[in-house]
Parts: sequence; structure tokens; C-alpha cells
Amino acid sequence: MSYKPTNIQYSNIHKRWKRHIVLKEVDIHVQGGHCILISGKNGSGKSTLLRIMAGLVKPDQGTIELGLGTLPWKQGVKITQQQVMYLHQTPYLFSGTVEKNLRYVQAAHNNLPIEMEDINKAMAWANIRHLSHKPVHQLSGGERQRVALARARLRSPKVLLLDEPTANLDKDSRARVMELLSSLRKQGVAIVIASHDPIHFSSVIDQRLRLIHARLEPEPSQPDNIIPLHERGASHS
Amino acid sequence: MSYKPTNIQYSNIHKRWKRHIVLKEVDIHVQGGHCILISGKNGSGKSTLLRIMAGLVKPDQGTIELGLGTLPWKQGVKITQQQVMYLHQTPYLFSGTVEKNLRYVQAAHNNLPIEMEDINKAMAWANIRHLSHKPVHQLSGGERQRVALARARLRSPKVLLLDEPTANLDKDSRARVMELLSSLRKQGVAIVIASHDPIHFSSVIDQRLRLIHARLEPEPSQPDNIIPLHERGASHS
Amino acid sequence: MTDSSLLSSLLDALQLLLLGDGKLWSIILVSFKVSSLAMLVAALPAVICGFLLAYMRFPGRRLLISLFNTLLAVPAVVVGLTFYILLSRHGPLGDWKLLFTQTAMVLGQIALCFPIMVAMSHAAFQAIDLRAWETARTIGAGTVQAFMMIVSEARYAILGAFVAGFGRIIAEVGASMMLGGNILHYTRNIPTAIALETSKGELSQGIALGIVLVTLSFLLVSVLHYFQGRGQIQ
Amino acid sequence: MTDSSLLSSLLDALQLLLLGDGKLWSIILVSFKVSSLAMLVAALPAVICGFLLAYMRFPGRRLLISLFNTLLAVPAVVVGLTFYILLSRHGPLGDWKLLFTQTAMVLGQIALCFPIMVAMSHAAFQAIDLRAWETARTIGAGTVQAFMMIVSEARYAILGAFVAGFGRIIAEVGASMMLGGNILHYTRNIPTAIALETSKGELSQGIALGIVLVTLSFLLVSVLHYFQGRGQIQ
Amino acid sequence: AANNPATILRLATTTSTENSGLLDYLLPDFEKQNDYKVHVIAVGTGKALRMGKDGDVDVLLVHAPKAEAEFVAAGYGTDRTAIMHNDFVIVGPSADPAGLSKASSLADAMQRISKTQSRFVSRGDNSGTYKKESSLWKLANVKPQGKWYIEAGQGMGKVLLMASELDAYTLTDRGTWLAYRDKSPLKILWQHDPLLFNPYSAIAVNPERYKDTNYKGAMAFIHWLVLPSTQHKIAAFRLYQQPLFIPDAVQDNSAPASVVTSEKHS
Ligand SMILES: Nc1ncnc2c1ncn2[C@@H]1O[C@H](COP(=O)(O)OP(=O)(O)OP(=O)(O)O)[C@@H](O)[C@H]1O
Ligand SMILES: Nc1ncnc2c1ncn2[C@@H]1O[C@H](COP(=O)(O)OP(=O)(O)OP(=O)(O)O)[C@@H](O)[C@H]1O
Ligand SMILES: [Mg+2]
Ligand SMILES: [Mg+2]
Repeated sequence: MSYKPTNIQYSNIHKRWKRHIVLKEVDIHVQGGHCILISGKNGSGKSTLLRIMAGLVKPDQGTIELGLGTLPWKQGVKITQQQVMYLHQTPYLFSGTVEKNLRYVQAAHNNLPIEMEDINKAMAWANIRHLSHKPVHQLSGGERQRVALARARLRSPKVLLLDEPTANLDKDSRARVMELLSSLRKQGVAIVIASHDPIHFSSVIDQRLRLIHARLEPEPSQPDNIIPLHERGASHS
Repeated sequence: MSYKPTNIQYSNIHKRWKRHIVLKEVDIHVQGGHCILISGKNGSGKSTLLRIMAGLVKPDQGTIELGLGTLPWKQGVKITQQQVMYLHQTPYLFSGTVEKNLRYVQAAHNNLPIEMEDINKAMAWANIRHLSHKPVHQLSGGERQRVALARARLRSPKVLLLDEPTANLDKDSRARVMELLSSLRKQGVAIVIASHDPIHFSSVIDQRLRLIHARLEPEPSQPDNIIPLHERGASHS
Repeated sequence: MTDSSLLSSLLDALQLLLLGDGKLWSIILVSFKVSSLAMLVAALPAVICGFLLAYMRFPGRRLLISLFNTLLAVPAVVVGLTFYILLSRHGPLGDWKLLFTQTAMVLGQIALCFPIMVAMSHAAFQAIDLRAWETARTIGAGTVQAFMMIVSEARYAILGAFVAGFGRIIAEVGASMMLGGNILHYTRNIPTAIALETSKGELSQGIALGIVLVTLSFLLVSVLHYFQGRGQIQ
Repeated sequence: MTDSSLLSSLLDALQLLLLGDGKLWSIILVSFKVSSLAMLVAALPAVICGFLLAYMRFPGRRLLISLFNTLLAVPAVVVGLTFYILLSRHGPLGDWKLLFTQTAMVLGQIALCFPIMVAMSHAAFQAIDLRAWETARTIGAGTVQAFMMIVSEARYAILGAFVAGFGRIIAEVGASMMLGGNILHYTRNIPTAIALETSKGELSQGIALGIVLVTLSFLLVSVLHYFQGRGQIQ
Repeated sequence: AANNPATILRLATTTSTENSGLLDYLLPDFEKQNDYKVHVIAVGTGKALRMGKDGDVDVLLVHAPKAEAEFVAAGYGTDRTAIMHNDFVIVGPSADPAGLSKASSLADAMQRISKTQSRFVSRGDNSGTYKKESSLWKLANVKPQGKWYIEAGQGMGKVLLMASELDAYTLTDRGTWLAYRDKSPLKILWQHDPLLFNPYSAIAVNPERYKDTNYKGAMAFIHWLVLPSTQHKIAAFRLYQQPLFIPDAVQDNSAPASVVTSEKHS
């Protein structure tokens, strides 16, 4: 659906909560087909950054550059937020059944409700088909997470911001998330992930960044050798 | 504080939600100084089992054996739940500051409020001292988790049930959780952990169980060799 | 009522109910027609106001919230008086000739149920997680759709607000009396009829009408509750 | 009121307020004394009822909830009538000799504010996450402590319930009139005084008293809101 | 009982005596002289009689001769004593569409209203005024019904307000009319008719039915009401510079024998 590849430059983002400076001069370049992983300690500002990019939090300062040149934040975010989807660290599900939650989703490309067929496909993919008529407050932690992921898949936005998407997921589900991410990446979606488990995402990451002292810096080189081992270790179950 | 070592046998637990059988003939033996890890797929019943043990959910069937012989569930759980603490998969914090949340905790050994000094110690331990006057709704995901852990440490119950305690935590905090677990284990606390990341807990686990098809079974042998490697890989950051 | 014991009052009341008569039904009809109209007009704006008070930040927001809460405590008769002065022949809106019509009653009742519904729906929205709104927006809902989704999340408490608003006006006598004039077959509703019977010393008739009102309200509330859901924490 | 224009009514009202007099203050005192007493008695039991309706499972629970919601719609005058028949000399409680006393007014007002507070605090508790209760128990809180913690979580909506309950009784005229008898210096409160002035045609005095009531209520509500918190979703 | 706190005497009366200010004017003397505290409960006549019947009050001051007689005959009250009277008047729009000014009698006046279908606001309750109105319709042989006949079911004051708003006729007691006169475009169209007399009586609640009723106080009150000094005071009471009540229990002729008023029969 996207004719021009997505290309957004967020520049010079500053954010502080009262006296506590969380983000300082943060630049981040989001491209279609490109997957960024942001790591950082608890409270380093990962969620804040993603929420700012999604237009849910207003930064104290910052600009957005699209094809059209640099825009002031307010104006830029109005354009981008239509195509940006943020997945909460603890997902929120609307009261009612799983299916009802998915029926709420509007297709990103035309903002129209999504067909039942696609909903069923997404449920099958997230392995929640058997839960479709279950009220969400009865779901387990991982099941909730999977509903949220199905929602993201259905919406298929141009920019996908994922906040700890694999917490609470079992190995199978994690593998499914990896599949989703690589297929979305191939389709030209720009992806940004915040996670404490960077290791889970090794196969899809194009760029690793780290929030440290309120600044976003490139991750020091990653010892690649351990990944296959861990993956092997994890796959036994 | 505990003169006799904790020793509780939960037997023959059955639980179903409507037609869906979640737990069948589950036995679990909880001992002071012993740490059990329960793994299993999403929706396999880990949280349900811990919540049953904590007295938050009523099983359809089940008995509790203490020093006194076998008790019917209702009676047994009344005795045990005083000393059992369950940490929710997504922790609930009471509105107000971090400190207020910790001041709510009653010491397990005498059910009296805890001294400010201990609260400060616990905050220092969980590295949330700087957040003590922050309203909890402003905390990051990992910060919330750490408050919940500080609460568990303060309460220091005889049985501690942890549901995904390391999700959302950064490496430092995970290490601190391991410290806590091993020190509690040494003090004779019985610990049960439900987690999708068994690997994080390798150093403290005495017994590995797995929920599969509603039954609790011993975990097939764990390939030990990968653990030190992963730990090494993780420690670089 | 031949003697004043409670039992005989109640028996009389029941008898009146069972026999019924055209007058009674006209009174019931006026009551429910006027109050339903007022609810129809006031409900949506009230919910929207409650929503804005919960989700928007603007100077004077807290003051407005206090104000709406205060307006709960305005006696119906004062609302009646105020509209009376407005609508009276010499009043600023005297030309509309609305006094002693059902329209005037509807106006008064709107003024009565609006604040309680704003205050209660504000409290309802206030209890909803901010992530609900964020999630709604993030999955592509427009402002209106997202609003509807939040309303649906808060539906239990919002229906409670409607019940309270309806309860306030279906039972109020001060404004209806002042603005409607308690004219038989036209502006006499159940509460003003009760007031009349009481002033006549016909306590049993008053109680009978009260029972009619409560019974019909109960049916209405039960229907609402059917939509409201289980009312138990989850 | 020498002529009926709105402006002159309001000026008259203001003048009366500023001059004030002993009678006015006695009326205000009766109002707030009686309603505060009723609130003091009813508030805690109502919150406990709301809590039990939200947290306990027992047969008839949903029916009870509907019932309390219905009782919101019982006209004050019907409550007045019912208590009148009970307390009247002929009635079952006639020996207590409570009719036309402040105690009778308090009883009537308790009956009026109790259901709305139950219904609203039930809705308040219903919106609180079940994990709140579980967490409270798990960190060692006893039943009472845990209850207090949940109340504190729901305090915004519960204070809203108190405001609504208070609003209902401070402004009601039907029950106070029936049960108190509108005796000057003893059972005449603001609403019955307004009714009296209105029946005398002293509309400006009625409005003046209305303004007094609303002003005092506003002060009270503002104080409550200070404790209630920001009233914005988080 | 001079040192004890004053005993409470419960007086149920019609709104007209309370609203006109007569009781505020009279009662302090009684309370001073007799060491009673009077609790005035002002309601409609129907309700006042009901309270007497139930024994919830000690003494009544009401104006509904027929109902009073029944009340006493049924044994609910004793010592019914005529105290005073005032009178009713018919008010209506100054244009007088029904032509009451041309009426030959009260019955004719009532017939004119119904014939011309001129709006008439009725109390429509059990008040003394309503009972009087009903008897007038009966007198005129008219069954009032139709769009022009508005049954308000409210107190006198509200009915006057309604009649003013709607340019309608209505029957009112003079006291309430005086209070509303200034804000009403209506004027008196029929008055000083003996048929429109409105007698007030005091009745003690029967102590044989209710032992603990304050019969002593009730009798003290009734006796005090008929004292020449009290009757003089009643005659001297003015509302808007007009006398309102004519004492009925005075035997001497030092009190004004009839109402002196500037308003002439129209
Ligand atoms: N609304 C707010 N008001 C005040 N402070 C806030 C607010 N939201 C977040 N913070 C603070 O900002 C800091 C960054 O929070 P953020 O949620 O972005 O961290 P994070 O990197 O996502 O952490 P985690 O790994 O624990 O999820 C934290 O210290 C947090 O307490
Ligand atoms: N209250 C409930 N009513 C009905 N079904 C429920 C309820 N609570 C849980 N379940 C179902 O029971 C199953 C087990 O849930 P549980 O939360 O115990 O899983 P879990 O092993 O903790 O999963 P996860 O790893 O995702 O946290 C799930 O399929 C869930 O949907
Ligand atoms: Mg975060
Ligand atoms: Mg779980």
C-alpha cells in the first residue's frame, strides 16, 4: 500500500518530567524495512521515546522531517501519528471478547474496519483462535500479549513501535513474533523495538541503539557468538 | 522467625474454567529453603496454579497437608494464606507514592506495619530510593516491577510465589532479584517461580516443573552448558 | 381512607392500582414522557461534558468540576423558580409563552438532570485507564470512534449516571410544580400528583402513586441493568 | 419582589443575603445540621453495602443492585409519606413520638441518601481492579485494612457518591416538610423555607435562600474536592 | 410550671393564617402569657384535619365548616369554636371577558364564566377554597369541565400566579390576594358577598381518643383566642394596610363590625 518508502527523521527531541531530564537531543531515523532496537536500563526513557514518536506524549522540544522538509513537532506529529502504531508495554484490551477487540481495529491504509476473514487469519497466526469468544479479563498474561500483537498485525501501520513485545510470551509465541517482524520488515514497515531482551530479536535487527544518560547512542558491538547458542538452548522446550 | 521449616503439600488440585480444564491432579510440595521453577506455554495454567496456592482462586478440588495432616482446601488455605505471598504477573500498585505503597506492607511474622528504616533499606535494595516520592502512575514498567519486588522483600513471607518476576527488568535488576532469591532461600523461605525465562533463575533453582496438558510434570533434563555462556553474553552491557 | 393504620393505607393503595383509571394513566404518561424527553436531550451532551472534563486540560477545569458537583445540590424548586422568572410573562423569555406547558417542565428537568450526569460520567471516565484512549487512537479509531470505545469501557458507571439523572427528575416535584402548574391531563405528573394528594390528606393515594412510580422505575432500571453487565469487579 | 423582572429579584436576593437575620441563620443551621447528621449515619454503611455488592457473590446480588438503583427514583415525598405513616401516632412507631422533630427529618433523609450512595459506591468499587484487593490481602492487610485500601483507590468516585447523597438531601423538600412540619426555629430548613416563601409569592426570597444553599454547598464541595484529587485520568 | 421549659403545643393550621403573618403577630403574646411553645405546622385544611384525626397535633385552626362538623361528629375533635372569618373574592383579568361586572348574582357570575369559556384556574385540591368553589359551581348549576377549566392542584399563591400568567379568573381568599395584588395584572371582580364568607374555627383534638394529647394547652389556646383582647388584636391586624380577619367571638361592639375597605363592589 505504501508507494514511497517510509522515511521519518525525528530530531532533537528533549523531554523532562519535572526536574528529571529523560531525553536530551535525541535523533532517530525511521525507515521502511528497517528495524531498530532500543535498549537501556529501567527508567532510561525507552517507553517515553516510543510514546513521543507515537504522538501520545508531547516532547518539550523536537522536530519531524518528512519528505517535505522539517516540520515543527505539533504539525509533524499530526501527519505521522496516523501511520504510527504503538504497542504498550502492558497492553490494554477493551472489555469484551478477543474478537471484539480485533474488530475495533481500522486498516491503516484506508481507516476502514477490517474484514472478518483477516481477523480470523490474525487470530490463527497469534494462536488465539480458540480464545476468540473469551472475555479478555479471563486471559492469561501471554494470551493478552498475543491479542495485542494480533491487533498490531491487523492494523499493519507504516511504523510499528513495540514496547517489550516478548515479555510474558512463551518460546513458540516469541518465534511467531520474529516471523511477524521479519515479514513486516520485508513489506517495508519501519520497526522500533524497546526491549531488555535484545537477544530475542537478533535475527531481525538492523540497528542497535541504547539510551544512556538521556541520550540515544549506538550500542557497543554485540558479541554475536552467543546468539546461536542461546537460541539452540531455548529451542529445546 | 520461622521455628519449624515451612512444609506444605498441596495435593490433587483440579481447576477448570467452564469447560476448559486447566489443572488436573496437580501435586506440589513447597519447602522452606527450596526453590521451584514452573514453566509452561502461555495459558498452560501457571498463574492459575500460583493464585490457587495463594488462596486467591478456589480450586474445584484439592487438599492441603501441613504438619497436622491433610486438611480440606477451605480450611487449609485459611491457615496458609497468611504466610503466602503472591506477586502478580503485572503488579498492582496502589495510587499514591512509592513510599506509601511500601508503608502498606505488614510484616508477615507479626502483621504489624513495617518500620521506616526497613522501608528505606528495601527501597535502596530495589534501587527505587530516588523514586520514593513519585506517584506510581508515573513509573516506568521496570520501576513498577521493582516496587513490587521491594514489597515482597519487606513482607518476607514464608512462601513466596512469583509470577514472571523478571519481565520488564533490566540486567542489573535481574541480578538483584537473583540475589534476593538466594538470600531468601538461605533464610528458609519457600519459593515458587513461574517464568518463560527459566534461564534467568538457573543459579537458585532446586526443582524444575512444567505444566503440560494440565498436569505438572518434572522438566526434562536441562542442557546446562548454555547457561554460563548466556550469562557471559548478557553481562557485557 | 377510612382509618389511618399503615396496613389499610397500603391495601387502599393496592386497590387503587389494580382498578386504575384514565386519570392515573394520563398522569403516568406525562411523567415518563416529560422525563424521557429531558433525558434524551441531556444525556449525550452531559456525557460529552464529563468526557472533556476528564480528558482535556484547560484552565478552570477543576472549578467546573466543583461547580457541576455543586449543582447537584440545587433544590428542584430553585431551578423551578429560576425558569419561572425567565419564562414568566414579564421575564426575558416571556414571549415564548412556555410557562405551564410540558415544554417548560422538560426545560426544568434538563437543568436538573444535566449536572448530576456530568458529574457522574466525569467520575466514570476518570476511572478509566489512560491507555484505553491511547490504544483506541493507535488502532486507528477517529475521535468519535475512540470516544465511543471509552464510553463502552465506562458503560457501567455511565448507565449509573443515567439512572441517577433519571431518578432525580422522575421523582422531583419542585420544578414540575412551578413550571408545569400541575394541570390535570396536561402537566400533572406522578410527583406533583403525589404532592396534591398529600396536601389533601389522602395519604393512601399518595403512597399508591409512589408505588406506581417505583414499580415502573424498577422495570426501567432492570432493563438498563441488563445492558450494564454484571456489576461485579473483574 | 415589587416587580417580576429577573434583575430586581436578584438584587433583592443579594440584599437579603448581606443583611441576613437570625431567622435566616437558624434555617441554615437546621438544614446543615440535619443533613450532616443523616450523612454521618448513612455514609459508612452505604459504602460497606456498595463494597459487598461489588466483591461478594450471593444469590439476589443483581436484584439488590437494581433495587438500590430504583430507590434513587423514589420521590422524597413518598419517603416522607412512608415515614409519616410509620411515625404517626397511629403508626407502628407512633410511641416514639418522633413526628415533627429533627430526628424524624434525619430518618427521612437517611432513607433518601442511602440508596444513591450505595449505588454510586458500588459503581465506584466495580471499576477497581480485582488485583487491588488481592494485593492488599497478599501484603498482609486484614479485611478492614484491605477495605480501607480499596476505598482509598476508589476515593474519587466515592466522594462523588457522598456529594450526590448530600446533594439529594440538602435540597429535598418533600420528606422534610412531611416529617419536620416546617416549624420555625426547629424544623424549618432551607428547602422548606424556600417552599414557604414561594407559596407566599415571595419569589425573590426563595431565590435568595436558593443562592445561600448553593453557595454553602459550593464551599463544602470544594473542600471535598480538595481531598478528592485532580479528577483527571492518569 | 413556670420554671420548666415551655410545654410544646402543636397547632396545625391552614397556610393562609401562617402566610398572612397573623400567627407571627398573635402567638408571641400567647406564649408569654401561658408558658407554651407553639409549633405551627401550616398545611392544607385537608391535611390539617388528617393530622388531627391521627392525633399528631393538639389543636387545629382551619376553615372548612362542613368537614369540621364531620370531624367533630366523628369524635376526632371537641370544643369547636368560631374564631373569626375573612372572605373570598373572585379575581380576573381587568378586561373581564366574561362580564362579571354585569352579573346580577354570584350564581350568574359563575355561569358567565362557564358560558364564555373564560379560563378559570381552580385549586383542585381539598382546600377550603376549593370546597367553596365547588359549592359555587353547584349553586350556579354548572359542571365545570373543558379546556377553560384548569385544575391546578396547588396552593393559593401558585394558583394566583398561574391565573395572572394565563389571564384567567380564580377564586381566592382575600389575604392571599392582598399579598399578590401588586404583582398581578388581575383585579377583584366580585367581593363582599355573604356567600363568600370564610369562617375559621379552632378545634381541640379529642383527648379521649389520644390520652397524651396536650388537651390542656389546646383549651388554653382556644380560650385565649376568644378573649376580647385577642379578638381586638385580630381585628386590628393589617396586611398591606388592609384589615383581613373579622373576629367572630367578640360580643361587644368596640371592634369593627364589618370590613371597611376602599375597594368598592364592582
Ligand atoms: N508521566 C510521568 N511523569 C513523571 N515522570 C515520568 C512519567 N512517565 C515516566 N516518567 C519517568 O521517566 C523515566 C523514564 O520512563 P520510561 O517509562 O520511559 O522508562 P523505560 O526506559 O521505558 O523503563 P522500563 O525499562 O522500566 O520500561 C522514569 O524514571 C519514569 O519514572
Ligand atoms: N477467570 C478465568 N475465567 C476463565 N478462564 C480463565 C480465567 N483465568 C484464566 N483462564 C484461562 O485459563 C488458562 C490458564 O491461564 P493462566 O493465567 O493460568 O496461564 P499462564 O500459564 O499463567 O499463562 P501465561 O504464560 O500466558 O501467563 C488460560 O487459557 C486462560 O484463558
Ligand atoms: Mg518502558
Ligand atoms: Mg500467567
